[in-house]
Amino acid sequence: AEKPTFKLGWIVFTPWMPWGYAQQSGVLKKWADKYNVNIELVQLNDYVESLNQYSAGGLDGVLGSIADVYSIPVANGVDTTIFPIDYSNGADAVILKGKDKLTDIKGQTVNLVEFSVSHYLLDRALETANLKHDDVKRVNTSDADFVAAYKSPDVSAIVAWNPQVEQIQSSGDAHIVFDSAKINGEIFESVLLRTSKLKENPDVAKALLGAWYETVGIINGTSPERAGVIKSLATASATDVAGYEQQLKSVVIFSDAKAALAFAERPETKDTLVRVRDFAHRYNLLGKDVKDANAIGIELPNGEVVGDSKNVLLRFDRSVLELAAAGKL
Amino acid sequence: MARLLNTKPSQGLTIALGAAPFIAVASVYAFASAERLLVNARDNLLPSLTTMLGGLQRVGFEPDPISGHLVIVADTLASLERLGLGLGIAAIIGLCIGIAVGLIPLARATLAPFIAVLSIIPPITLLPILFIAFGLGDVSKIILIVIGIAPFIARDIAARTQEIPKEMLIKAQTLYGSTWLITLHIVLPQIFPRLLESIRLSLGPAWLFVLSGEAIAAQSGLGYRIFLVRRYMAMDVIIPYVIWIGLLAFTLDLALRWGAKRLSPWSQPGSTR
Amino acid sequence: MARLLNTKPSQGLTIALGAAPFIAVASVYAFASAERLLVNARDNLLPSLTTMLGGLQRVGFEPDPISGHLVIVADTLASLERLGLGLGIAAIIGLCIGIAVGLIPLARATLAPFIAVLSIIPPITLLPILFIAFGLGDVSKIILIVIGIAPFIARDIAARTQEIPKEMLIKAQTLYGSTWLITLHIVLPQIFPRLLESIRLSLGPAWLFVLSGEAIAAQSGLGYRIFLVRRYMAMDVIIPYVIWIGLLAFTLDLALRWGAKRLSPWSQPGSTR
Amino acid sequence: MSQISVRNLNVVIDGHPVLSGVNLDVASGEFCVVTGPSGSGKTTFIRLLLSQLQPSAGEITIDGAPISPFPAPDRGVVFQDYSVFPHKTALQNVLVGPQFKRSRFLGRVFGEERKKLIEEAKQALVDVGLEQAASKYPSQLSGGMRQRLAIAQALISRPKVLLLDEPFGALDPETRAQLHRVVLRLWRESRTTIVMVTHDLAEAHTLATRLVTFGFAKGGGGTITADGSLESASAVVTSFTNKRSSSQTTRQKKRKYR
Amino acid sequence: MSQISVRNLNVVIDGHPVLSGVNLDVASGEFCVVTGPSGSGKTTFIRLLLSQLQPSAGEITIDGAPISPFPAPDRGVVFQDYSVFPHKTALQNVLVGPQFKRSRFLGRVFGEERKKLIEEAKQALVDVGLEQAASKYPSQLSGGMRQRLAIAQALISRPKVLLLDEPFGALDPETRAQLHRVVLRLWRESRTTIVMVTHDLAEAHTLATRLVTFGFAKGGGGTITADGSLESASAVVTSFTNKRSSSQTTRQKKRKYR
Ligand SMILES: Nc1ncnc2c1ncn2[C@@H]1O[C@H](COP(=O)(O)OP(=O)(O)OP(=O)(O)O)[C@@H](O)[C@H]1O
Ligand SMILES: Nc1ncnc2c1ncn2[C@@H]1O[C@H](COP(=O)(O)OP(=O)(O)OP(=O)(O)O)[C@@H](O)[C@H]1O
Ligand SMILES: [Mg+2]
Ligand SMILES: [Mg+2]
Repeated sequence: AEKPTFKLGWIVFTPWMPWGYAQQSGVLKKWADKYNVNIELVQLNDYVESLNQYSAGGLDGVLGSIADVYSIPVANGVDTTIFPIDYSNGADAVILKGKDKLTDIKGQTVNLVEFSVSHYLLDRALETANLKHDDVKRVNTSDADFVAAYKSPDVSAIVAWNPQVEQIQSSGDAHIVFDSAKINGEIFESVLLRTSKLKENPDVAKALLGAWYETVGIINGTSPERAGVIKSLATASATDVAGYEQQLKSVVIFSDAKAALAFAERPETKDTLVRVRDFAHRYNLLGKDVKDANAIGIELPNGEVVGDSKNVLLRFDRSVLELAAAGKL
Repeated sequence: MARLLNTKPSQGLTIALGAAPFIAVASVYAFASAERLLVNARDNLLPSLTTMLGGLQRVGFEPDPISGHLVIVADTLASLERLGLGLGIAAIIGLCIGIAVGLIPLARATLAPFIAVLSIIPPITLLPILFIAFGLGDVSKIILIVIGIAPFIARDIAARTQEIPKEMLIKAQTLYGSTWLITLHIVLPQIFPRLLESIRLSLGPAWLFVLSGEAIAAQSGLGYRIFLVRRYMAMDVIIPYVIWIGLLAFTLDLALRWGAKRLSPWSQPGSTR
Repeated sequence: MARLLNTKPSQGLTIALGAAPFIAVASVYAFASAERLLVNARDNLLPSLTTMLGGLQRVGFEPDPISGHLVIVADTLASLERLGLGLGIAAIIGLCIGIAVGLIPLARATLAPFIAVLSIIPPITLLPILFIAFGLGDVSKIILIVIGIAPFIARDIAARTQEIPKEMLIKAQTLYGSTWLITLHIVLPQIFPRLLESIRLSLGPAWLFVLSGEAIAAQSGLGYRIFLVRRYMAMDVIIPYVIWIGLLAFTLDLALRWGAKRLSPWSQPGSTR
Repeated sequence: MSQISVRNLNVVIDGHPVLSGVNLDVASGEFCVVTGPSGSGKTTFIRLLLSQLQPSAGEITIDGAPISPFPAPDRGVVFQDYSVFPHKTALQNVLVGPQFKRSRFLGRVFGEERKKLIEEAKQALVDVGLEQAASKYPSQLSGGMRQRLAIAQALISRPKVLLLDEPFGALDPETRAQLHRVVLRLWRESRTTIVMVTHDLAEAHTLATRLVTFGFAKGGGGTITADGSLESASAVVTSFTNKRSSSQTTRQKKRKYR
Repeated sequence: MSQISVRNLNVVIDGHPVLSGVNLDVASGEFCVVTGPSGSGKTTFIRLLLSQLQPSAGEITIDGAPISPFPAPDRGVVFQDYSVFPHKTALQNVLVGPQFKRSRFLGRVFGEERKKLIEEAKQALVDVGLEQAASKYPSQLSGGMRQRLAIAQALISRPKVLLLDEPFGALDPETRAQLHRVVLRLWRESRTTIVMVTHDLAEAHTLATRLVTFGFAKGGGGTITADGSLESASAVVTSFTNKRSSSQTTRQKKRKYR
């Protein structure tokens, strides 16, 4: 029979660089052949557009952070299955210029990508400091221009992610007053697959995860080939080895399926999903006609459903992860 | 055996034919939209007309709960202010430099090559420098428009100024004309209608620059809204906004055309066919 | 008491004056850069010349470890291919539609209003739809250029076609000319040089569209690189890239000018001053 | 060389009568010169003969058959301006008609046929004294040479009727005189029926076998007010010469000020 | 009304001699007509008198003083084309000189002074028969009216010398004749020294008190080959009339084909 073709979109982002390597090194092809599928990796340059393209049907899978997964494809009615692959552990940060306490943010104008994970992080930061969400003004700012924006005299507060955070930090007067390490695991990233596609051909997930863990094994391990891999990932992210290593420290990439499964099954994951759902609801990201935060259902790894169980659009998948964890891929 | 070249449609047919492509596009859209919505009722890429009316209702008729303004009105005013200021400044700079380059050989030698190069460099790529030099506010956005448009206007005006017959400038000098008086009374009034024409031609790029500037950092504006709602792919807002921008651009275009005609009554000879 | 209007610089002075603004910009840059680097040696907004040479070295002379290509060469080829295809298709479409609209009343009635509207809508705002309709590959990027440029070319060509004196078309008809033969032998050859001119005028927007398309989805290209390294504000790569784009655009401009002149030997009368 | 019949021609444009009740019969091989004050509809009359314009009422026949409703090769034409194609050399200009006639798709013939056509075209250039200018573009020719080329180009397609609307209006007197000789010779050789508009009475006298004068009808609009002898026309022409001269030049100069 | 002296004028452009050894004295109040074949440097000569061009060698003085190195109000001019400002009405066109003279910064005077100037300007329009056209734009005037306006505009600034380069070259014979009468009257009234270039021998006969003919020098370049009596000139002029007519019209027509 004809090999099914599967398109996975990705963008240049520290923890996701191994996908590019997996493709170039042939690892991806090896796994795809093993499961008799074609996997086409499509590189985009714009994160939002990659999720939009996934939502609109141009891509079968994509990489995304949970808040965006909920507010873009899920909100657009695309039934999505996710496989967590990493979480931000300091890669996202709230930065103040010249001030070093989080409470100093009150009354400031904050530059950030509105309605993104950064926005979510900002809201979480405000909550921990007992501030209201509208104690700050927000200016929508393109992520490509965070660094330049920060250097401009009229910017005093910014919420950004790596590698921009590091660039900003090098300016001297920047203080990280809150970062993703303080909300352990709430900003986690996953491979998103269209549930319908996955049902059609579960082997796709096996091939993807097989390739992923093989590549990540090198990066998280100590083998001699690691140096070469890191060098090529650094080049592809337009930085040098030291820079890329530094960036890697701010994220946690799950080395194997066991870790991913354990992460998905933590009780905190449910809290995170509820928070993400409320965040989307707070800013009307689900569209005007969705009055109820529970309109969309989220199925947790253990089968429990948060929200409307008749309209489940976001789900975890245990089976493939379990196979992988058992080393049976 | 009518010949295509000579077959002129009647007035009614002209209107019908003119409407046809619009109707065709609308039909293709309606069809594609219905198709997609059948598959996924929540799909937002090609919203139905009803959904778009809803989107328009939200941004155009319900005041924003926080600011109390109508979103589309506030956005339009913000964008038009940037566009107006940017185009205005670009026009003034372009006019001054263009006339100088076209009229004064020394200015031409000095500025012509520089403007030629400047007009070629895509200004978007220099945005970081603009931000740091002029801040993230409206100033940068306006300067983006100015840098993008002024070289074009200057070149166009310079070319037109050079088209003024030498004889006319000589004659003016024999009538006590100094460089200044000639600029003021002979060149400026003849060039002015062309300036409007030149602005008209740069409206397209100017809108592009407004939208690009607003996409990068802003709190309001048509570009801001489009790029913001793009986060949740709200094409039900984006498509009405795009149509609205088209309408605005069309109106500006008409106004400038009309202005250029009004400003040069002398260039329309009586009634030649 | 020399009059500015009449003072012509010598050839040497012309060169010196022409170079002056470039030298001025370079000096201001060097000064500002030194200033900033004094305050913060790691600042990369205005890198020193050495740093830029380093950046250029990295992209221009060290092959990419993975692909083995020189980065800047690969980027340039990718962008030029998109630009060339986009402009080429836009030119063909613009030429065909433009001649039809200019020559055939029925085509004019049908298409003129539609093209006028189309030329006004900023195509960037429709990118998501383009990507869905034509995929994330080069096709979308090329279509972005086509949609952005073709209406302009079509309108320009239509206007020029209508400028062909009626007498000439009548005369051709009295010489056995059909609509087709007139298009082929009378209109096309007279319009063709104008097509190159028209392409030349749309080079600026075309580059903008190439860069915008690449900024959103690409794996190579000048725009891709600029937006990729913009996260690090690696101006040591961006500035050489911008200068390089400027040079490319300048060369294309010259080539098109030359081509337009070559193609119409008949439009240059002997030796008028 | 054919007979033209014009019956009860009326033209109304935008509600204004432009021509009223024009009747004319031109015998085969006649050199019919049309003259009259500015605005009396001479150009409109030529346009009707060309089918560039459709009459509001009336009929035009050539050799008894109504003319086709669009410009066709049976009626050649030379205008004051723009009668030759600027992007073609003199020889190519003359070749347009013969090639279009023979090759309806490519507009170009090859091989032996081409050689024969080029011979013919060269002869046509010799006939108007342009043998030296065969490979020159119109922009490299003088005004007089350009009009001679336009005539050669029209005549090589052997039209039944040749229509000329102020063909020499932009030329100086010496060049005109030279062209009159050329036209007369060509007309005598080809015996084509010619209808020519001019404001120049001397020109009319030199060329015409028949002189038709346009004037204004009672109800408005131009019509034929004198026909036949050269003498009867001259009185009319002199009377309007003064009036027209200024409006005539206005029209010529407007182009530059556009 | 002033005396012009031209001494040993030489002009070399791009290494080619254009004028060689031109010597001429024009008495005050003279109507000096310059004629000669195309390319003999008549226009170049006018340009030199205007200071639009600097001579390679030689000197031009007016009333004994060297002329200023750029066009100045002591030398008025009327060209064949583009001598009036298209964006100003006839009256405004005539007002340009007086207003520029009095208001060096604004180029516009107000109040009583303005009223006086307008009176003067209206009189100037009456003098050339344009009183009806005061508020018309040049594009609404005929070619002849436009040239009359240009003359009024030049004369109101009372130049010492009036330079005319084929001012009536684009007009038809009747309009020309009419303008000759106007020019002669104005010249008699103002007694301005006039230097005028023309190709039309009849025109030269009608107007000139002095006829200067340009021809070609041995070493190349134009120079004065005949001077003085009207009779001596006519032989020369007739001999080149035929030659020039074609190149002359070529130049006129080129504009349209550009
Ligand atoms: N397309 C048109 N629309 C409106 N009026 C027209 C049109 N064509 C001709 N006319 C009018 O018809 C009248 C006759 O014009 P036409 O050009 O035929 O005169 P003519 O005799 O050729 O004059 P001339 O000697 O100036 O060439 C004029 O009053 C003109 O204004
Ligand atoms: N700027 C210039 N550059 C080069 N050659 C020039 C220039 N101006 C004039 N010439 C040459 O000088 C010669 C004289 O030209 P000029 O226009 O003065 O002649 P003219 O007597 O006015 O001719 P015409 O009767 O055609 O007006 C010509 O051969 C012309 O080509
Ligand atoms: Mg006519
Ligand atoms: Mg001359």
